[in-house]
Amino acid sequence: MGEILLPLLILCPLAASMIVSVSAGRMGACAIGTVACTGVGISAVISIILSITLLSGPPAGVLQVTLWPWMHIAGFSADIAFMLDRVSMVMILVVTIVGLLIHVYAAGYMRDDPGIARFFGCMTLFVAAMLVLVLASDLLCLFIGWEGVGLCSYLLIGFWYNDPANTAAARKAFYMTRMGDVALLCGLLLLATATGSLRIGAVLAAVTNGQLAPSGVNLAALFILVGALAKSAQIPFQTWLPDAMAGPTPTSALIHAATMVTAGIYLIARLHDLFAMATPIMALTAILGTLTLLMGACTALVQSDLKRILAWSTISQLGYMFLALGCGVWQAALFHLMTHAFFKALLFLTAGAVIMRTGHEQDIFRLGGLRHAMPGLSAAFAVGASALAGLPLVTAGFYSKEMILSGVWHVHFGLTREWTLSGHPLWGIALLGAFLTALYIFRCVFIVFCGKKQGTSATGRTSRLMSIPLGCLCFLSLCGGVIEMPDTLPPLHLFSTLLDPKTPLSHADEPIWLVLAGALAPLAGLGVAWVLWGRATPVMHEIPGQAAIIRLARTGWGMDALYDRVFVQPFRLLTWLTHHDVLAHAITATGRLTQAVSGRIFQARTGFLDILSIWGSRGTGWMAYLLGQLDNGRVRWYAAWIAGGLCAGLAMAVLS
Amino acid sequence: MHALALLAASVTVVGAVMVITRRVAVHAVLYLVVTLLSLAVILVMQGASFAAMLEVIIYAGAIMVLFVFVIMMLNLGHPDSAREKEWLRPRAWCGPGLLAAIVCAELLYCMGTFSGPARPFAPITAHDVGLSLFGRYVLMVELASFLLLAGLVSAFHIGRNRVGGN
Amino acid sequence: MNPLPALVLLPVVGGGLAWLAEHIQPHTTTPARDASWWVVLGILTVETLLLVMVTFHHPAHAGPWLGHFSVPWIPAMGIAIRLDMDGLSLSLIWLSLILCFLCVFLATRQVTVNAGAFHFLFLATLTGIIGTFLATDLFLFFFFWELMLVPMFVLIAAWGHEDRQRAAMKFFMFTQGSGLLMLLSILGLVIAHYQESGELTFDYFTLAHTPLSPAVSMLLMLGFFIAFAVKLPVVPVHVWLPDAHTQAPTAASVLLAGILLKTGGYGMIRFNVMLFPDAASHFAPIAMGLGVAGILYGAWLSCAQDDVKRLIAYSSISHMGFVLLGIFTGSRMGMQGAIIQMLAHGLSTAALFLIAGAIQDRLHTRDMYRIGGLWTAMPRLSTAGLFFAVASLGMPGLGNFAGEFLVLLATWHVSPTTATLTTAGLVLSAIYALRMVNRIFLAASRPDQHPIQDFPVRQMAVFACIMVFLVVLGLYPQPFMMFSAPSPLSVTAVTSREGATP
Amino acid sequence: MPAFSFNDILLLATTLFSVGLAGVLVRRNMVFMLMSLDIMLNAAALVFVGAGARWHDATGQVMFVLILALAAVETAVGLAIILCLHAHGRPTLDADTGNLLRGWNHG
Repeated sequence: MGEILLPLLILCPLAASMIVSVSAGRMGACAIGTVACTGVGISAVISIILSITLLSGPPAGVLQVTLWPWMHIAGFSADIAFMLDRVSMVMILVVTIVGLLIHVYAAGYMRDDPGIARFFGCMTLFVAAMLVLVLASDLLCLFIGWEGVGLCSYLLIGFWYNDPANTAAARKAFYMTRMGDVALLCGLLLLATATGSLRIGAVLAAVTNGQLAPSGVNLAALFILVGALAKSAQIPFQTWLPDAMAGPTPTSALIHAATMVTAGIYLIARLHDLFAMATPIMALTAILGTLTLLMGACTALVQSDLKRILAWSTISQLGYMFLALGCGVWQAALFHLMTHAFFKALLFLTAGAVIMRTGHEQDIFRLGGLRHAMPGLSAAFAVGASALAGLPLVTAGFYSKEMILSGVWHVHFGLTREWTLSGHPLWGIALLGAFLTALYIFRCVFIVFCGKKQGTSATGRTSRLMSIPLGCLCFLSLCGGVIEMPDTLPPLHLFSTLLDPKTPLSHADEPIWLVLAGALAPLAGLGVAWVLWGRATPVMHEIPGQAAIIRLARTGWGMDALYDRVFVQPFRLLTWLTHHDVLAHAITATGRLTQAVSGRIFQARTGFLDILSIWGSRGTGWMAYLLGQLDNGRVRWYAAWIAGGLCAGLAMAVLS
Repeated sequence: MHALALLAASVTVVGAVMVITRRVAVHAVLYLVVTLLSLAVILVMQGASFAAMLEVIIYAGAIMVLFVFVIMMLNLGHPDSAREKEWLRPRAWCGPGLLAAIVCAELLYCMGTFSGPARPFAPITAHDVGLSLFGRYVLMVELASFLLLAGLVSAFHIGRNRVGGN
Repeated sequence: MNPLPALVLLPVVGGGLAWLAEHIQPHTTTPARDASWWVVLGILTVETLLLVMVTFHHPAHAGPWLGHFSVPWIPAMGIAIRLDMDGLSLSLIWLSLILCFLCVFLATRQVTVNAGAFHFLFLATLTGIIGTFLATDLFLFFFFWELMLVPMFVLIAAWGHEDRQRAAMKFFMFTQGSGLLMLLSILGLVIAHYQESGELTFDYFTLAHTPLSPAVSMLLMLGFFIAFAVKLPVVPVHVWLPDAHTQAPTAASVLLAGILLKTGGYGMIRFNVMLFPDAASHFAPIAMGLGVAGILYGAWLSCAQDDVKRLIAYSSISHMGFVLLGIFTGSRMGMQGAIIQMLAHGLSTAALFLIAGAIQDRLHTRDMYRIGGLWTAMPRLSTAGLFFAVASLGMPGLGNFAGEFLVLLATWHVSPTTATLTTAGLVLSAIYALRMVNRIFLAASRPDQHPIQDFPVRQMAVFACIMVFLVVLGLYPQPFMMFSAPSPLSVTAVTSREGATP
Repeated sequence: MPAFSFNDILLLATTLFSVGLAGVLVRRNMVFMLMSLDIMLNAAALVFVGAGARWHDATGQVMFVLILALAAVETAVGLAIILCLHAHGRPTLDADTGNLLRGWNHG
């Protein structure tokens, strides 16, 4: 059954996408939404069935489906093949269920947009591509999904293409991820050359068998890491994600928060055996993740655009996941990925609803006191915020973040024999990040929902279609985390056991203050936020003073400008300079030169000929005049000349 | 040397001289006929009776009649003979006469004498000529026929133009 | 009955018929009475049926060669009309026919001036192309090589756009000049063979066994290489291509980009690599360098163009760089990749040219700054444009990626650095493709735009067929790879073995 | 025994030829010029016949026949031209006025 269901899982959203795209303009908004939701919904059902089947099987059971050979050639083979193991099971559940909820929400959100067919065509196509990505058992097959989600992301960011800023953002996103894709492709080429196949199992087996030199492993891991960094908007590729918020909010929720940007985390988790062999790259991953989480949190703290705050928070949370991956606790990364998908989707969707009801106002300082106008939304946002902040015990975010923190505490990177890197400073920064996370998200909550009522007034009601998904996501954000608990609490390790039954994560020796610190940091953040923004007379009304550092931070630490200066402008200049084909010009110039030279030669020659011909013609003229005198046209004279000629000829004959 | 032959030769030369000195065209034609007939006599004496017959029939008969016809059509009259007289002043004779004389003298000078045994005289009959004409020289006959055809066509063409011109 | 000569002759005969039909019944405004167009369509259909017959009913015993035809032409010189078909030629002929159908359905009807002559020249070019793909007599090959040049020259010069004369002249001079070099090489090879064996022949298979000294074989190979490099085109001699593609009428652009460039790749596979394997392997580093240069240079310039057709033309140069790279990696994988790339590029670029042509027909401009926001006005055309632009940037799952990946993989085997450098071309390709998409389709629509007509459903169906082809080529290239392998690898194997033994 | 020896024939023929030549050169009337030409042709024919008799060969007379044909054609065409010119406004038949052969600077 799995052999049929697995392709069907991908096929359903794909078919929905095809139907929606082909019937553009013939179906009503409602019908389009229904088709799209049905497609994704069937996928969700199938993924649940498949998960149950998988879980009821043996612990290490894997469902493999090879559809058809893709490229089989001497030295390399790839298949269109899918595999469902427990890692991908988690992912398909997240993708399809969160995807379904967001689709339902979007059916309400986008109801009045004229481009709804295009929107749902891309969204369902995205789900299909994402499913290809997570289910692929072949890295090349994964690459299809990898690029496919990038394309859908491009199309959806630029969805409202009438604003040039949106299409520019779309292009920026695609270019930056494309660079990562190319790096990933290089990694794939390297692995394919070394192992002759890109089947994940085969590659990992070859790597663990030592078929690849350590430098090769490091290089491959580095390439793949670059690809993952670009996809997940980590330093140094983080600049595209905030701009990507130009797309419709459901897009931001599904693609730029819940699923696509986590593809990088998924990929590294998938290849964790490979990364485990490449210690320096692991350390690099962890450091970059730490930097990103800190930077994301700091930047989010000073943003004033609601969706941008969420975008930077996404970057920051992805940084947590990279940190976890770098520390080798990939289960924790996946766990956080899952809970993050829940609460970030919730946050985005709620934000979208808020923005929609306040007349597309995204500046948090122009919103305010919305608590009374929309209590439901306020509650949902608060739930999401607490989950993001990781308020202890009651939210899913707490458990996943705790899992990461405890994993980071225990890690040691043996970079060289002498020099090892301990995880403790990383843990410290991550804890600081947790504090900042609570601070910035509750800043947002307090400014938007509490406080004085600002000029913008909320209108209308949130439709049923939009509120039901919010409710579901609230539930998941709160309770989605209790399947895995720190050892200090009741040691429940459902999630990590699920992923890796052989070596469940267990840190029985971890000190209790570790958990406590993890629990207190968000609370502290909440407290500070309340002090600063939450009271009736807030300490800070606005971002104070516009200090240079804050201005810098608001623009994402000037990275955009830097890239613009360093890469974009020189590129533009160079392309402008070489706008006309230089080689063509060179060849044309050669041609011109030849022409000029030959022209000169021609002139010289004609000059010479002129002189010759002038003299020649003069001489000829005289001769002609003379001859013309003979040639007077009189027959008798001709006869006389003949006779004279005869006379002379005979005379010569006679006299000789 | 036969007296008759001498007579014929002198008639020929005198006739020719008369031809080129007449003012009236018809007179010149008549003299030309006389010249041709006497030439025919010489040809007979040379044993070429066939050639002589052709000379009489075609030349003196056909071609001269053609001349007469044309002269009749030209409708020449007194002014023409007066003009001829004007053209035939002695001064006009000097150069051409001198030139012709020189040519004649040179030809005679380089003629030399053909000694050697002369064949016994035997007339060449039409039979011999015919054999030769349609044997070795058949191609030449064809060429001559082409020539005649070309003459026919061109004469016709020129004549037709004349009609059109009228 | 042997179908091969019929395959070659049918288009040109049919072209003559089309011309006649035009004379008998001149072009009228009602499309149903467009006699010459119907004749062309009929001829192409018959040709397709023939090809189907060849594809599925070839004699089983013939081995890798699907068909053979041989009739002496000039026996004194050893020249014969030898036509052979293997998988490579077959697949390229299929590509040609598909593209011709595309042109006939989408582009040639727009030609109203002297349509009969246009159709005749169009089909004459097709004859040249098919002949080039089939000829295994070097003289005949040269004959067809030149044959496809002349009608194309006339097509550009007579039906092209504003600067057509110059472009046509450039095209003609470059290809003609290089063709003469090839003729020299052919003669050199024949003479070398004659001196060796005393037999004067132009037969490809016989000449393949000619033992040559390395220097001579390198020289001869270079002659061939330059001719094919101009056609492909390889970077320093690509100058004719942007002009020709830009100025040519749509149908001619499609033929040029879709098939004419492929004759260069075909020639490189068939003649450079297989006739002179040793010289080719010595030459490979330079050729690969040229390939990489082409990829980067073409993509780079493509990023800088404002003219849509010019942009596509430069992207062709970039894609053809992959073909060159793949052919000279010296492995079967690279060659397969090059072939897949040729097929996919033929489809995607041809479709892009058709779309550009359609836009020009409607808006009378090719300047991207004056086109914009077509998505609102023409969603179908824009969807098609987006699809093919994405295909040309190498989206996995579409044909171009399969080719590029195989080429890159084969290159990585030879030199990882080169391959890494090459992948930069993929980033550039994303830039130019999306730049085009953004400017033309996704930009804000211009206020002064008058309403324009979208593609009708029928034309869209034709495009959908091409999309399906591309997807199939991208997701299931395996049958094409099995099928389109150039078969006389045995011949090269024999030559190289013989070359090794003495 | 022939009445004339070959030398005599040549003498006669030369004389006739010279007379004909003088006629061609002197006369301006084209009819007379044609007649003079006929005289010259006859002189040449006479030489052929004489030579034929001298060496007893029929070829001489063959040549005579050919010259006859030539003369006929020449006369016919010449007379046609004369008639044509006469009809076209050159009633004097002056050979010197007909300088069409000159070609250039004629008009």
